[in-house]
Amino acid sequence: MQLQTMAAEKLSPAAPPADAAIAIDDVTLRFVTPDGHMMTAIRDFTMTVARGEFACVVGPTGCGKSTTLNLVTGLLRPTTGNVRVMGNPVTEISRDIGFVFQADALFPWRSVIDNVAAGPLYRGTPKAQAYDRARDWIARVGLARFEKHYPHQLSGGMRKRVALAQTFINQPKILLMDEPFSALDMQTRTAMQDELLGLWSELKSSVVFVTHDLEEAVALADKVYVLTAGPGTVKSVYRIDLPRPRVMADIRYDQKFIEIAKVIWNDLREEVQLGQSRGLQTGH
Amino acid sequence: MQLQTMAAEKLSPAAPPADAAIAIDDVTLRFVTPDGHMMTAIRDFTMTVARGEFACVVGPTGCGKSTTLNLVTGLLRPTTGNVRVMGNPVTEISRDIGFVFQADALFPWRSVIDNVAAGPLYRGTPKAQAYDRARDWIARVGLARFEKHYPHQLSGGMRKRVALAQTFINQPKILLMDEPFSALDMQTRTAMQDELLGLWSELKSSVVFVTHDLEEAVALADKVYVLTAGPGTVKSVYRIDLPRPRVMADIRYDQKFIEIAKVIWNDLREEVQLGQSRGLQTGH
Amino acid sequence: GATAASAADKITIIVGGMEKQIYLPAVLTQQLGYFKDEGLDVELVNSRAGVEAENELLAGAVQGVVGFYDHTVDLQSKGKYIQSIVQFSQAPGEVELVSAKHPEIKSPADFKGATLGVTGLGSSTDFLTQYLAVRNGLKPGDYTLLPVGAGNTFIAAVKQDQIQAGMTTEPTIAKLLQTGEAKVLVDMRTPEKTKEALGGDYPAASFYVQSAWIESHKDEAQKLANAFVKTMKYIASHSAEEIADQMPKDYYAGNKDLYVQGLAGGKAMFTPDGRMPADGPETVLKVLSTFSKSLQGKQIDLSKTYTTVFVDAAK
Amino acid sequence: MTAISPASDQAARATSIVAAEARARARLRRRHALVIGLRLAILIVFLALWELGADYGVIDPFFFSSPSGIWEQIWSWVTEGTSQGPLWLQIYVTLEETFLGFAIGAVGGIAAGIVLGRNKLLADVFSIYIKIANSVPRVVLGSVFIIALGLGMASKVALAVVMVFFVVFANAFQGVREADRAMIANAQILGASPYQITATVIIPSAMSWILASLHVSFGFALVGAVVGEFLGAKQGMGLLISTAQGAFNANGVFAAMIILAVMALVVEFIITRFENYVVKWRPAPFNEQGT
Amino acid sequence: MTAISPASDQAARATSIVAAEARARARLRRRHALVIGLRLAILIVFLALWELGADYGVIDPFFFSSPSGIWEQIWSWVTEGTSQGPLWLQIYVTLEETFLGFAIGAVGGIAAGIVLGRNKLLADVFSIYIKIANSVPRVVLGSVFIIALGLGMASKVALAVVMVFFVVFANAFQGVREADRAMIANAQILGASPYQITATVIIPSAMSWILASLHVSFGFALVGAVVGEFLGAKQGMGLLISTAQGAFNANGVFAAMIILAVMALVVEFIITRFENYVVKWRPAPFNEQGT
Ligand SMILES: Nc1ncnc2c1ncn2[C@@H]1O[C@H](COP(=O)(O)OP(=O)(O)OP(=O)(O)O)[C@@H](O)[C@H]1O
Ligand SMILES: Nc1ncnc2c1ncn2[C@@H]1O[C@H](COP(=O)(O)OP(=O)(O)OP(=O)(O)O)[C@@H](O)[C@H]1O
Ligand SMILES: [Mg+2]
Ligand SMILES: [Mg+2]
Repeated sequence: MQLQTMAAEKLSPAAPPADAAIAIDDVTLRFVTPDGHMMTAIRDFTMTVARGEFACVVGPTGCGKSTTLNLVTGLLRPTTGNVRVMGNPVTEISRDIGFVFQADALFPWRSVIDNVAAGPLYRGTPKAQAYDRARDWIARVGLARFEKHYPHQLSGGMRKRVALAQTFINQPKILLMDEPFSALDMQTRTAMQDELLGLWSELKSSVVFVTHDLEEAVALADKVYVLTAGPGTVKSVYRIDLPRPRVMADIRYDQKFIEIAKVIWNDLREEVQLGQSRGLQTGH
Repeated sequence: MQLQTMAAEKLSPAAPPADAAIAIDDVTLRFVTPDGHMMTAIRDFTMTVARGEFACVVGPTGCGKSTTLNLVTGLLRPTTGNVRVMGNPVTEISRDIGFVFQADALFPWRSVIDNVAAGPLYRGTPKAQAYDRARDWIARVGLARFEKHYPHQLSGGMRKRVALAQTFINQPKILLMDEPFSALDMQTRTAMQDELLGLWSELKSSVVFVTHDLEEAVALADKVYVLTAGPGTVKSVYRIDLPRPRVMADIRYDQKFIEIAKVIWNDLREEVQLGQSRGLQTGH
Repeated sequence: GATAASAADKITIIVGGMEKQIYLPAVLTQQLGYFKDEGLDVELVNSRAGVEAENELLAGAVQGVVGFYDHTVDLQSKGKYIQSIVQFSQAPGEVELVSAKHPEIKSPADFKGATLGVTGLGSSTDFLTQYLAVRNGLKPGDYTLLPVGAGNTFIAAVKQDQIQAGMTTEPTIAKLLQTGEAKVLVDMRTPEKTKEALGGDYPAASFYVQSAWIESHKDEAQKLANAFVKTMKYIASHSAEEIADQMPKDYYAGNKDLYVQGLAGGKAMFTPDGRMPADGPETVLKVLSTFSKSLQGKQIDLSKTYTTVFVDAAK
Repeated sequence: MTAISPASDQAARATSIVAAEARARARLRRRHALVIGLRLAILIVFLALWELGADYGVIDPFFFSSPSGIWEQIWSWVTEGTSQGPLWLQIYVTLEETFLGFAIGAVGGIAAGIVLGRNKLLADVFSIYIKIANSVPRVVLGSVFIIALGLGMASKVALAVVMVFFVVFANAFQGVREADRAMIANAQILGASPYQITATVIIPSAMSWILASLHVSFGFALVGAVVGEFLGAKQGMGLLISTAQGAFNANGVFAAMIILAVMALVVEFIITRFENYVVKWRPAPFNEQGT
Repeated sequence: MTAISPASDQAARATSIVAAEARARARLRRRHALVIGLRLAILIVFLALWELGADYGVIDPFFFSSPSGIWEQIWSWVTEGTSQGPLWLQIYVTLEETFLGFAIGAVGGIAAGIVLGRNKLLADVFSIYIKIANSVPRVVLGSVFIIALGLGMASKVALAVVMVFFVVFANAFQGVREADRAMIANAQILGASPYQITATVIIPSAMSWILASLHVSFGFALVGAVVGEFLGAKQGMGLLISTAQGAFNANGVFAAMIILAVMALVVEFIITRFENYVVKWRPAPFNEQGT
């Protein structure tokens, strides 16, 4: 429906190839609502993330972005359709995945450093080494002074950064992030984006990144998925051809960037408006 | 330290006048850290919000914004200094205040409509009327289809909107909001901002609004407080003289707006960078 | 609590174990309808803990207790006056059993070094056991007493050799004899054998009330005595079999033969007319004062522990 | 850019969702059947081993009874009544004492837990006395109650109360203290009075704590009532057990216990029903969600 | 644009903060003194009323003893020993049984609670049997244990175990089920094995549940041990009570209960210490925060 600029190539959805890192194939997921009916959260959903690819997902609130990530982790099972990770059907919660939850999921009884060291310790890294790496990551997210604090003694943005360090330290091959930077101020956010891109290019991970900030999506991604208002399905997919490496502080002023953002923005706005008008109706 | 444009008049802090809606006078607040030391969260903090004034607070993450709001509600007590609301010292948690928490504080055992109706019911509004008003507010935040859902059945952004409706329905004379729109997509956010401005001008409330989005702050506020990196104190205060009523969808393209935002942005950036370099140091 | 709640028409009597053969006259009277015949409305309450029964009686919540006579003596030493008005038995009905694993114990004189089972410390079995030992020339400390309760726990203690000998009543006696796990060492189920063992009659199961109650309820006391005496006569004139037939089936639970057999062996302990045997109270005092700390140095007036007035007047 | 699927495809999709959901329901039914099956299997194996053990002398039925003996006993009680009167009367008497004791103990425990949980000073001052009271052996208390309250229903009820009270109190107290502080603050700011906070935030938060304690404490109330009957009674299951014990009737003892267990299960079922009703807002664990 | 305050002002400010913090500490000390004072006041008033009641015949000391009588009894036990030997030996015997029973019951309850809480199928199948077991009157179990385990320590320990087990189980089970599902999911994704999840997420989450049950169940273990001694023993506080009861010695009964209460309080103190250590990560309620 949108014109396709060279930089933001609009793709047509196709059955996912077998070797994709993440392949969601024609998935529908329904929840039981409080009045006993079924509610479709996502519908006929198809999405592919190749190995080493950075995919961003944008869409109106409540359209099923978090649900999609939960499908990939195995926390939710599709009603119909298949989800594959690294070619294997998702049957249980995978250890190869890194997942930054939308809400807080830190362990309140562990201090910051114990929270961050949890992953390596679970995976059998020797204690001293795990704590060294944890200390390193805590410094990278700018919390060196707060190593010994417990989560409730941190501010919202600090907690989010602990969660980021906790996930990044595991160097996951597949990284799912649900609005990870929304509680951060612009400057800290940019620093975190740089960390993320650094980690990504170093590990050649596959990333799915959910955000409401379209500019962030365009700045980071190889591919942007625009979802329709709930029940969510893929409205359009854009390939972002901005050159890498990208420097977050500067890319926003890139002419090509502005152009791409505008195209996707128009596409998205249409959808958001639709979602809103629907939200105002009563009934399902 | 910044040049002052006409639109963004930089004010010098002064002892708060007696009739201010909110007056924080030279407050210091210290927490006990896990290793038994004291940590200063905010220091020598002075802030005044006149009746009917809309104040925004921006600052690097962890600088004490939420702490400041907690002082106003009475959830935290200052170590030294005074906090007054409507001229009276804060001794207990006030009922005249509306507070949108940074994290979720919905009642998980109540459906959306029961959550939103909670305030009026607590305040003795007859049941039918309370529910009518709740239904109205739920529709205004675009959740009419989800009245009967429980919080865990909603997406992050939906939950935040329930919290907004829950607070707005009480028509508070003093409204404190801690990053209320950060989980919303741009379009929904704009709609919510309009709702907020409508309510504010209708009730002549006094508002303190914490955000990481400087543009949002400038677009909404009469006055923007820029805080220093923790221990937080007021770095500068700007008066925003953009004409009212403001239409959120358009104001971002206003030339004056862009100019003001740039000035404050430079001021803020300096502080954020300082905060980051400090965060990297260990020790207090 | 401590109010004298003597409802005019309703009389509550606590029985220290309704299914026990030594207290059989209580339930039998009820079963035979003798209370009703006297125009009494009697309610029997079960309480296996003797102390509970006495406390209730003293607190005035019940009018009478069916229990061991020796409590009247013991309580007098504590300044509480209760009296036996009908005496059911003139022998304790207890038997000192010796485990089949210990044939070397042939008389209480061989108790040296043994652990002896009693139902509880300070209970009648405690005093009787010690008395038997001392009468046979032992000193306290030569043997150990172990409270094992009655019934199953007693049998288990014998089986597990935790006690080498012990004192208990029917139907525990019958059960252990039947399985051959124990033999009778000292039999105190008949007046003759009791005299032999203790040197006199040993009045045990009795019906007693507060002395003060008698004063104000002579009429009721007399009617109760009438009913019980009738029952004692019934027991004396009927066979164990016939008596057993009157009892609720639950009391012999599937093994009536055993019940009858026990009753036949123990029937002789019951007094024929509910009267206190003449030398009985002395024997009891003798046994108690040897061992019970609370009796030491106290003057007991035995005439205030029982009365035969009502039994004598019973028709 | 979604491929607009032709109508027939749409229909096929709807069918496949219906089929998937039917499969999920069938899975649930199968699981339910499995649970029931396993429960029965365990019961049967247990009873069979017991019966065989009794038959072959491994277990002495004189002490430990046997399933067939128990069954005969129950049957005879049902058809012929017990020595104390009809069986249902015994059950009724014990149930009445238990329910009263349970209700008083639970309400008292919840009330005390909430009051002390909400008021730190009261908690600091009084909790030590509650702890002392909890260390008093119930059997001794039983005698004290009988002296103070007589041999009627009151003393059994009191015994059931003290069995229930402490468990419920401990949980209600801790449940109140665990209530989320942000949620309490929110209610306060929304305008709730202390009483409203207790009713609409504290109690719902503490509900799963309270319910957990109710589950275990109904059994305790039953035990309290039975022990009370043991110490002295005219009627009731406790007296039935006591008589059976005195008469060496192991069948009777175990039969009475089985009847008590059935009573407990019936009430347990009711509590569970209530629980499901009260906590229907709860999220299912991940993976049990969706269909 | 903060006003740069001159050095002297800075110093004044620092002093005022120190002063404010000193005031806060003083407030805490005063509160502590208040609590202790109130506790003592209650104790004294209670004892005084009891003593006066006994003196003036409102309370019959034959049944309910009196503080002075209790004190004399304890003193005579301490100086002259009890009829069963020195007092400390009775305490030691009962404490040993109680601790063993408490430890076994608590560990068993926690283990069973965790296993069943983590495994829905096992829970569905077995929880019904646990409920049945919980309805068995402990006094009856007492005789069964004596028959099965003899009159030694084992039967008392077993009785203490069954008093403790169900309370701890019920709470551990529910505590496990209440563990935050997002946190479990997070641990799983971070690479935790099921065992690690149990050790690092489930148990810490359930800790306040388990601790709440331990508080109440130590008292129960004590009760179990004492009841066991009641049914048959050579030594122990239960025997002391039972002997005193048999001799109509109310002073002895109450004195023994006071000793039991002191034992319970000492252990309670230790559990509270442990609790404070374990849950030191917990946020203080709002308003008790900061200084
Ligand atoms: N357990 C549940 N039961 C019923 N409906 C649910 C449940 N969980 C999610 N939903 C519904 O599924 C839809 C998608 O939710 P999801 O959390 O995926 O949205 P989202 O795209 O992440 O939104 P946001 O941007 O606000 O986080 C929503 O309409 C929500 O109400
Ligand atoms: N209970 C506590 N104990 C110790 N320190 C605390 C406690 N609560 C907050 N702090 C500290 O106070 C400082 C200010 O926290 P606050 O939550 O006010 O920050 P914020 O400005 O709201 O940050 P954000 O933008 O990330 O929400 C932080 O450094 C935090 O670590
Ligand atoms: Mg989401
Ligand atoms: Mg904050």
